[in-house]
Amino acid sequence: MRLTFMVACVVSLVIAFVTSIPAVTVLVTGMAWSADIGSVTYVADSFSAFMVLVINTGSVLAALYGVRYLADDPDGRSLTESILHGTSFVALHAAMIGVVISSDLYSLFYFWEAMSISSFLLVLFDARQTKARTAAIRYILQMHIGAVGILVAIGFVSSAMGGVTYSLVHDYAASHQTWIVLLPLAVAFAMKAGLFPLHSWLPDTHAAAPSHVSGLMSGVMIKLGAYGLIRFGLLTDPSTELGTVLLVIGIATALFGIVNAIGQRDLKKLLAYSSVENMGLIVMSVGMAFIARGIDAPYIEIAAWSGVVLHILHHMLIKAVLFQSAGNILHGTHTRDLNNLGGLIHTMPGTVNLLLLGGLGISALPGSSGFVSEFPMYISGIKTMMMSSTSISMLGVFSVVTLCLAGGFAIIAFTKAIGIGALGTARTKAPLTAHDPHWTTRFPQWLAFGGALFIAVAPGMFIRALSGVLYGLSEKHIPHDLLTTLDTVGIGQAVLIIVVGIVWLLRMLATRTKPVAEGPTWGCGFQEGDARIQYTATTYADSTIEIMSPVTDVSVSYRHIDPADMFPRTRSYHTEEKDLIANKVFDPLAIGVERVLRALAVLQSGNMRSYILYAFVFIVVVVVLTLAEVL
Amino acid sequence: MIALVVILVVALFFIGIVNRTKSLLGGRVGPGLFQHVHDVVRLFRKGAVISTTSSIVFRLAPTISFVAILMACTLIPFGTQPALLPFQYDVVAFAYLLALSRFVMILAALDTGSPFEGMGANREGIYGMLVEPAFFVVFGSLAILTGHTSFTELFSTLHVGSGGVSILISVLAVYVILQIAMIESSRLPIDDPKTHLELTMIHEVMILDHSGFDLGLIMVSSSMKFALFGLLLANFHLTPSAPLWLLLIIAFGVNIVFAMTVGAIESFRARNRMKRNPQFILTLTSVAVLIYFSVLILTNKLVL
Amino acid sequence: MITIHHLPLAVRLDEIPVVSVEEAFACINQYLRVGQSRHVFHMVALPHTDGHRVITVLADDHTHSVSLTSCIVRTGNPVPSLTPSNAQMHIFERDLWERYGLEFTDHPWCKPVRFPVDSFHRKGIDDYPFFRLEGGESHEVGVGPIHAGVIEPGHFRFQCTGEDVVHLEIKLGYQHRDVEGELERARTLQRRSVLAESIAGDTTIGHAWAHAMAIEVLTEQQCDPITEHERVIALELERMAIHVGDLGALSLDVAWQLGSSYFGALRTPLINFFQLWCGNRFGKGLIRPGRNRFPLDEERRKAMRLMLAQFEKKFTLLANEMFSLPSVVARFEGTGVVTHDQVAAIGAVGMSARMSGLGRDIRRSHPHGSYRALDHVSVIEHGGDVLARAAVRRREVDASMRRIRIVLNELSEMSGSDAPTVPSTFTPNTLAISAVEAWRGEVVHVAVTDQDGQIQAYRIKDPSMHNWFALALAVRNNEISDFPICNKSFDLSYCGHDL
Amino acid sequence: MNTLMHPYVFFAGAAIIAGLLIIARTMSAQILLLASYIVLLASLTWHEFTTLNVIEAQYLKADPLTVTLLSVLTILGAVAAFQGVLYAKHRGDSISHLALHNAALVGFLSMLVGVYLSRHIGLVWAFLEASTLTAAVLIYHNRNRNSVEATWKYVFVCSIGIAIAFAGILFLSIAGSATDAHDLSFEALRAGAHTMDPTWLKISFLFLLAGFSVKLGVVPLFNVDIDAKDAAPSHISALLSSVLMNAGFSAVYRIYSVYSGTSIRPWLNSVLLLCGTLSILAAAVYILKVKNLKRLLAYSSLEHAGIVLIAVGSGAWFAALLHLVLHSFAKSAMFLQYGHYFRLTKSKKINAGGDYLSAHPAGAGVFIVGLLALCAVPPMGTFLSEMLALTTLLGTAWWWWALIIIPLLAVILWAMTKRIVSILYRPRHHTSVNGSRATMSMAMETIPQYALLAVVIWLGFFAPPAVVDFLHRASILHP
Repeated sequence: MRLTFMVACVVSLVIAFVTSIPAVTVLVTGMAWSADIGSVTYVADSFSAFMVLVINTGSVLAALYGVRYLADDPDGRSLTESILHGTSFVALHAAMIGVVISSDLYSLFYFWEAMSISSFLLVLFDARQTKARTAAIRYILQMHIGAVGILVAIGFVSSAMGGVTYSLVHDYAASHQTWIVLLPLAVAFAMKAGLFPLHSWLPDTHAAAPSHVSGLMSGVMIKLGAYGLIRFGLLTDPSTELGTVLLVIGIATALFGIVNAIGQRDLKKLLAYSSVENMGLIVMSVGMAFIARGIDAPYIEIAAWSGVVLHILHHMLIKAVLFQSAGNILHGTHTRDLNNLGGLIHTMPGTVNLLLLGGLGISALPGSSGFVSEFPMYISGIKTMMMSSTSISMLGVFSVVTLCLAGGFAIIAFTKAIGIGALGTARTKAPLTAHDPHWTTRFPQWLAFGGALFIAVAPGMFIRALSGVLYGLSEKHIPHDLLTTLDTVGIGQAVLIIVVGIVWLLRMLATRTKPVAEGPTWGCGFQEGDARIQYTATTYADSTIEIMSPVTDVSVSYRHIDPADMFPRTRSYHTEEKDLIANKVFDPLAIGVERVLRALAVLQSGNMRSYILYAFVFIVVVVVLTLAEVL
Repeated sequence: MIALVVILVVALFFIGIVNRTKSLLGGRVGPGLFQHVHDVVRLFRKGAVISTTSSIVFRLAPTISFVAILMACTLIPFGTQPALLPFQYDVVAFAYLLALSRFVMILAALDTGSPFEGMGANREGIYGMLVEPAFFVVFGSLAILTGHTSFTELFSTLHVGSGGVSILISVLAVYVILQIAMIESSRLPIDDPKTHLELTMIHEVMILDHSGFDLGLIMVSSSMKFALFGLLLANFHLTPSAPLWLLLIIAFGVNIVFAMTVGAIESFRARNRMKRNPQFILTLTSVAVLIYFSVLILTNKLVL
Repeated sequence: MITIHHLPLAVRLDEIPVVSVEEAFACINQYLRVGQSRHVFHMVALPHTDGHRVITVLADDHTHSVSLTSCIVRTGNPVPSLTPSNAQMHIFERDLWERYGLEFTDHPWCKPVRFPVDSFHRKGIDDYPFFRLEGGESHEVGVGPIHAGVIEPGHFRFQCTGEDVVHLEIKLGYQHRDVEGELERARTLQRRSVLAESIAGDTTIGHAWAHAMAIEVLTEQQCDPITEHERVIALELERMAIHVGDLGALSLDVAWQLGSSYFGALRTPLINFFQLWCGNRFGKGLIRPGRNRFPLDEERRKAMRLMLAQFEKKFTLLANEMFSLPSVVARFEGTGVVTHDQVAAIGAVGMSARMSGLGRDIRRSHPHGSYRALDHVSVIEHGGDVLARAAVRRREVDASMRRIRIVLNELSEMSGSDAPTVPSTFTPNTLAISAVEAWRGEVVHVAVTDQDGQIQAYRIKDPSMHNWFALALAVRNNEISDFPICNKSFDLSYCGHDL
Repeated sequence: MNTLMHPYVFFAGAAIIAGLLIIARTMSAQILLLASYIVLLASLTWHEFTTLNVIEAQYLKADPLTVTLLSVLTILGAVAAFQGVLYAKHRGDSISHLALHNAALVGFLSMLVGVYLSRHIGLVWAFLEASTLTAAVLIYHNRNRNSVEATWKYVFVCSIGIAIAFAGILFLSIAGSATDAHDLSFEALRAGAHTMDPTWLKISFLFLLAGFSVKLGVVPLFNVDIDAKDAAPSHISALLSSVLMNAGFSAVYRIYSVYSGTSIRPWLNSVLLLCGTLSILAAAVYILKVKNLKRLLAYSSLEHAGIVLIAVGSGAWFAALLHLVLHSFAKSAMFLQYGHYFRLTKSKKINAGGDYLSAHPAGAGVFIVGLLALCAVPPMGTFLSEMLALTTLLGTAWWWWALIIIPLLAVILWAMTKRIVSILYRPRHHTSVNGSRATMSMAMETIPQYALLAVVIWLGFFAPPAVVDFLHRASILHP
């Protein structure tokens, strides 16, 4: 297993190396790369090049982590499985690059499907568990349905224009109603990006996938949904209306995602919902940029694009850290259920440290890359609030309120993930016997965190380096004061980190001579305290879920104590978090469809007379339909 | 720089004034004005008792929290005197620094594995989250009103009396910021530090296990947080034309009034029921939205 | 079953019928089935040749009577429990189980009252078998035995789902002063009286009076009317002081600082009057069997009238403020509701019953001393929530004030006579029961003498014995942050439980 | 060689080989004979490739379509023959049993060759009828109750189908009788079709379609085809799903191309779309409740036949042909792998399987790749053909049919993936007796299956332009 994946890792590195060189060249020179392979033309403009770098970084991090992660894999795997996993990994990496360098819908569709199918095969890794199997199959089904959008677009564009290159798409959108082509495409991209209400595959799939794959999917793959929205949004001359739609969807996604993240007790699902949130923020910012373009507000547009670009980078790195930490925890404790964890910081300090740093980052707190990536979003939001049109201004208010609410919710979600999962005392035996994995497992995590830290203290530098990308997106140059503001923020973050260090040293000096006693946590003098006297993942989320009950779906199985029941017998309390949309919309829909189709199955009687009858029925039906001029 | 000094000075006596006001209204003399400072000094000298359950998070949190508040202090200007570290949109950084302090304190609370501290942490997280929209809408509205987006620029043009129209807005803004300060500092009507019951508190219960130097740091942080908001409020009243000594008097005056208001509020009303707190905080947001619409009308952006 | 129509009573042990366990239990069940006017007064077990003689004392509020029955429970011979049909029996049966090892076959809640589970080894004090929610998704909150306030030790275990309490279980018994044992062992009236006064610090008068009555009835002494009147004043004054103090404590718990300060201040003149009367602020040393040690002379009566006048003005003002302040009423209203049915089922007594429409009041149902002539009207509220409990307190303060004034007026027209001398030997083989409606509810003292006329068993029932369970019910399905005000609104006694 | 390899020579050779097969009583003779037949088949294919569009016998002529289908037939025939021998070996069948089987196989394949080559509608009809009879022998091969019933039904329904088709031919001749076109050869019909009465043409097409649907395996007479594939040995099922289906397609497609020269072309298209959609619907309906792996594969054939018809109906002829060819390879590989599955689990039931990845790693790979091919996802060639079909459909006036078809395809994808994945991954019950593991020889036997699947990938994406061009020519029957 390990050897096979090492080969995959090397191949992935080679792909990364080979593709990064032209990508960097594109970014530096600003000249688009283009090549004809077979009869198909591939083009990488600066945005594609940026995405290529994101994909390469994410894939390499995942591959490096995967090598070690799979070495600890407890299950025996057959060669087929190993080869399948390795091949799929490389295929996913290649397909993602293919998606961003495609310049016509056919190849886009091809790579898009290849991306879906290879990620599906990767998710299948743990398919011996029924849950993972179900999740994987749901995933491929939803991806397949989503991809139909591209197919539809191909059908319309190719029949009308005789070809499907992006420039023809542009022409088609210009000469027809834009939404005819944009809507189906948007469905496909939104499905992949996990935008509300098409997000329901995401949490289950991320939870089911092996951790290096979850990190890759969450950090990179779903970003390609956003890539598609941006690419085709720009192709079709974005309007304020399109921007508003994206903004609203982004807001809904961000809030829905993070609220549901709080409700999860599966660590990886929590992280997955947080990815939904972050995709929401990215798309919201994209919407903001389109709006800004529509009302010709270059400053806002650039700020919004900066937010998008930085957030994509930040999220890719931090989610890798977090998912890989979750993977370490899963391998260490064999559970993802936060209710079974706790106290990990004593047994797995190396992993928990990373989880902590990742948590700070993903909650967008000062001192982390998340803060600098949300900062331009705030800039665009507040600046939009200051626009003259009332409706535009209100959109600004919405986006700012979303950002701050999402930030607040993220704090709850990640204090839950870390505080309940890693701190306190162990709730079951599992965390007590856990130990940190080999340091090489944490190497890619530190690498990713290092990158994130670099973004945190030097966002201005990144934006300068990516000015080509921003120019490519907006066709405008970066305003100088935006750069200065970002520089200041970066310096401020550095100062913050340094001051924390200084104060910590001072504190150590001040308390060096002071006596320190150790004792149990204050429990009001009760001597038999145990781990039950701790907030659990479920109860920690309870208040938030109660406030946010319209958008969450947590079913409680618990028999209430009757008021007249003075001496209740011991009973159990269980909750199950479901996805509102999956549970209330998609599942009933799917069940309905299945029921209808199953009802039709009565026609298979096994009776030969009826078989023959069908031939005549068919003929009669066609005749009738012909006479009715339906056919 | 002057702002930082003012904040530190205000932090010295703020809690004292609040407590003194409460004692006087309650018909008692109460502790001395600087009892708080004595307490902190005493704590700084003491050793500590640390829970065996806790980890580095628990020890590090007060430091990070303190530094976050300190950094937030560097963003606040003093009238026309710029802040130590002014930049565009530092409003965002301000709110997020408070959030950082909250985040680490919540983690420290959860690190102890105590039910009380988990309870406090949970409440702190939710109320902190709910209060943020109000803050941003208010400052966004002020940004619309003045056209500036950093505290320094904003307060250099905005103060009560800068044009008759903005008085109403300033008053509303002062009200909202006052309430935000109360919520951020876990005071009435959200929480009451005096109750001393583990089950009903928020901030106080989160720090149950902290002792010695760290507890001192936390107390300093919470005083500074008050002073921080005090100076924000004072900035509404600092006319640029006045000389520095007058400005200082105004600033301290505002803070004293602020402290006395806190004391009075805490004397004359009871705490909210815990479940009603979210509603209460959302009311605050609606006031903030009211400010926003008033600003839109005032700036002729919204024509009714 | 023997029925007696007035309290305090003394009955020869052999007059109490001894029937079989089944018969006795059937009899009790039938008695209690009549309705809410009947409840259990006490359940006492006396050592018997081959086990224990369990004497059950039942009370009927309508007929003002008390009924007794007894049965022999053999050691190591489990008997059926009354608790499944009458929840109010649970605490008495648990008490018997814990003290004497009597076993009950179907007691649903057979847990210790005061001691560790393994009460013979007594190693871990905190190994109480709490009700718990399984599944690992809810959490528990344990408060106590050491509390943030300066109060007595007791442990509260909450089963919580977030902020909501699903169930509260209370574990008391961190003190074990063994007051009952001391009372049995005491050989002088003086020592007994002092011990009785310190059964519960906030119910000095109530317990002292109940004790005095028990001794009086055992020695067949009668107090003179002045003494009885003065005792009424002392009891009502104690009631007022505690109620005012609790209103202040309630204010503090909802963080209404004015109420907390001024109710606290208002309590002072009340307890200071005790200082003036008997030299300490808690009314200790005042009541002795057969007499009061400190007379309420004309001078003190005047001082009292003056004090009450001043108190009334301020109290009315502050109480009106309290019950009209929206933020306070909002906290009180609907918090910690215990319904009428629940109160009746658990046999709550005193103000904990009256706040939910159950008019259980010894002063009316089994009047003692001067109350027999006073035609008492109970204060009854119906809400069952914290607001109702606060309102009961407020109205009882007013009612007590009126009562004291009436009694004061009557006192000034009475002339005293010499106090009787109480002998130190008692009627042999007798069971004496006395009950006093102290501020918290009925205080019941049961004294049993042996053939030598010495006290063989002394059993005390503080109202908290019944009422702690009401607190547990009040908190059910409430917010955990409302627990402190629920607790304070009942203000139950820890040491009264842990005798 | 060319002159030698006249179709007559082929048929004669086939007849001789079949005869020898029946009498040959040694294994090596059987294998030798089968090999020689395959050589014969291959040389015929080569011959026809070199003499395209030359009328050889009166009504036999090879066009690119014929050659394409012949190539497929040669490859799959070779694999099936090889597999048939192995099959008999594993079952321990007697040599006479095998001999009958091999002779029937040769006959069956030869009849299909006839179908591909025929230029006369009556001759097509006759060859198809003949293929039914030979196929019956093959289906009956297992000689159990199930196969008896299936064979009997197959013969009966095929006869009915053939009768219906015959009615269609009669209607056509009625339509033609009013004109000069008395000859029912395709060339003559194409020349005269536009003068015929459209109503009669429509009726005759309907009857022909309904009649041949039993071979193509589409609505309305697909049921019996499913039963037959279920009952037949797996390599025969593979042939039924591929070359026989191709024969049905060849017949229908040639008729379609004749009729599409007339004014009823839109009507023809819509009927094919309807037929295809109904087939996919039927596949979706049954695949949802199917518990039998073999039937699952059979229903998948129904779906793919539907897609082919839809491609034809929407004008994506190249896609139709490509899909047909690719499906033949993919489905054959799957059916052959099913043979392994059955050997390991002794059951057709999907529930009987599980953890196939460990039990038979090489076979699991076939299932995975085959599944991908049947689900038409990259990098499989089927992806390309299906995409072409659907995008073409989306470009026609009937684009909204896609909105019906696509969800149905998704349902099928879901159901198939779920079942195959559960076979691959679901842990087996420890109590199950079917815990046997694949042997090395079974792993070796997967090589031809992989080869077939490799063709699917190769044809889809790396096919040399010449091949693509040839396929293009094959798909366009009338210039």
